[in-house]
Amino acid sequence: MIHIHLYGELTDIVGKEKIEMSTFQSLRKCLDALKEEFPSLNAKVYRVALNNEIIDEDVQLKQGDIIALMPPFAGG
Amino acid sequence: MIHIHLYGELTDIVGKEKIEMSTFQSLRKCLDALKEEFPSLNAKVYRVALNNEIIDEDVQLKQGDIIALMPPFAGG
Amino acid sequence: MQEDKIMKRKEPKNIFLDGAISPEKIANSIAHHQVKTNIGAHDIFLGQVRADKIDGKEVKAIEYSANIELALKEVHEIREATFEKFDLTCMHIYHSLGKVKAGELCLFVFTSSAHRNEAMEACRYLVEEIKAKAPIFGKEIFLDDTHTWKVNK
Amino acid sequence: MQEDKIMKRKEPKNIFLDGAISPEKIANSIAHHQVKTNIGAHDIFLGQVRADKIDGKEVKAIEYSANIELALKEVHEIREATFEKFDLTCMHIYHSLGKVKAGELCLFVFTSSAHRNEAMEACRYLVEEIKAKAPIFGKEIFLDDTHTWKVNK
Repeated sequence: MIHIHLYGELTDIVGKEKIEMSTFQSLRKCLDALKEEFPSLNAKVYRVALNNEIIDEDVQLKQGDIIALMPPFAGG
Repeated sequence: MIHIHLYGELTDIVGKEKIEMSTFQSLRKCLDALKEEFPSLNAKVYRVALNNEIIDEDVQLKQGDIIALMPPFAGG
Repeated sequence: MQEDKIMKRKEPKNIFLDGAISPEKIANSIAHHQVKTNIGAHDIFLGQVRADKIDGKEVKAIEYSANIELALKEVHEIREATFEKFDLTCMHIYHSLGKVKAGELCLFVFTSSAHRNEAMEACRYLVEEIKAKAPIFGKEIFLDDTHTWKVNK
Repeated sequence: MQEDKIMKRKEPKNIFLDGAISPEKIANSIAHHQVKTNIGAHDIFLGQVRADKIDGKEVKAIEYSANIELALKEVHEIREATFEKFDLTCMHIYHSLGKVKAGELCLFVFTSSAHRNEAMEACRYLVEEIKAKAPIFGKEIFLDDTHTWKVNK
């Protein structure tokens, strides 16, 4: 299982803060599967962190990985 | 009479915060008379205010004028 | 003392507080610095929740949430970088989680140095870095209990 | 409200306090701004008396004095210019007169605005202007009760 943690506005779209995905050949494939399930995600801007590291490129996933999807930061 | 108000380090030199001078043809002449009385003033940097206005040039003085001699500001 | 300082810097400190930051907390924090007589200047930045009007609806509170673990890691790195860049005696950073009402404080950044330039430059740098890099999110709750999501300018 | 603000700006406000500025005063001042829900950012600068060592002697306190009337006039002008230059909700300036011990606070500058940039730029501007233009003097008193005169860098 891959754990997806959602933040901010994205929790409104997905309806919860954490979901699990079984697709984990690669980060991109996993996110594509998520967007197929929640098409509104396609219109959203977000940053991705894999196991607490912000990540830009595609990588292979492994069992238990945690992917965080974070909309623009709004601290302060 | 011309009232001279001294501030900061200059009070150490003159020994008090306020003195009066009877020389008042002009600001420069008044200050020259003061420096004659307190020669240590010659080595000091200070700004001059006449009746609460910072002043750079020489002007005529009149009875009751207040001259403030202020060493470099050290607020904060 | 120096060793103590280095050790303290190594583990990420918590920055998150539940709810609004009180003026008393700020006063206490200031008072704690009065024993440090090498400090000449403090700069304090405070973020306060605005009752913004958005499409005719007024914000009554912001409910803050965060990717806490990543935020603490990012803020730790920001802290280290700030200590490298500026000659500071100390710095303190606090951010609210949960609901903060309009008019209440949600961010408290506090820098101290021997001289004003370092304290003020560092405070500015910290605020900008925290806003840009800390994954914190704000749900703006309107008077009618609907909501939108805060976007930083 | 607007008229009230304009009138307030016209007469020079007192900025001088007898002795050190207390952290409680700062907390009270912050708390008073919580009703102003158009504020999003505060910046506070605090000057603290350092126990500087000068020729082997340690400063235990600074005794502040000022050309009060001229200082209030200058600060009034600085205040007006700052309101012109920056979009501020409010600003507060306090400086100590008399003795302030090492570790205690002698200057409190407080700016508030809808957004951080204005609050922080204005605070910086105010501090620099006050240091440059307000005729305030500091007698640095050493532990042995001799003294020297503070010079700003």
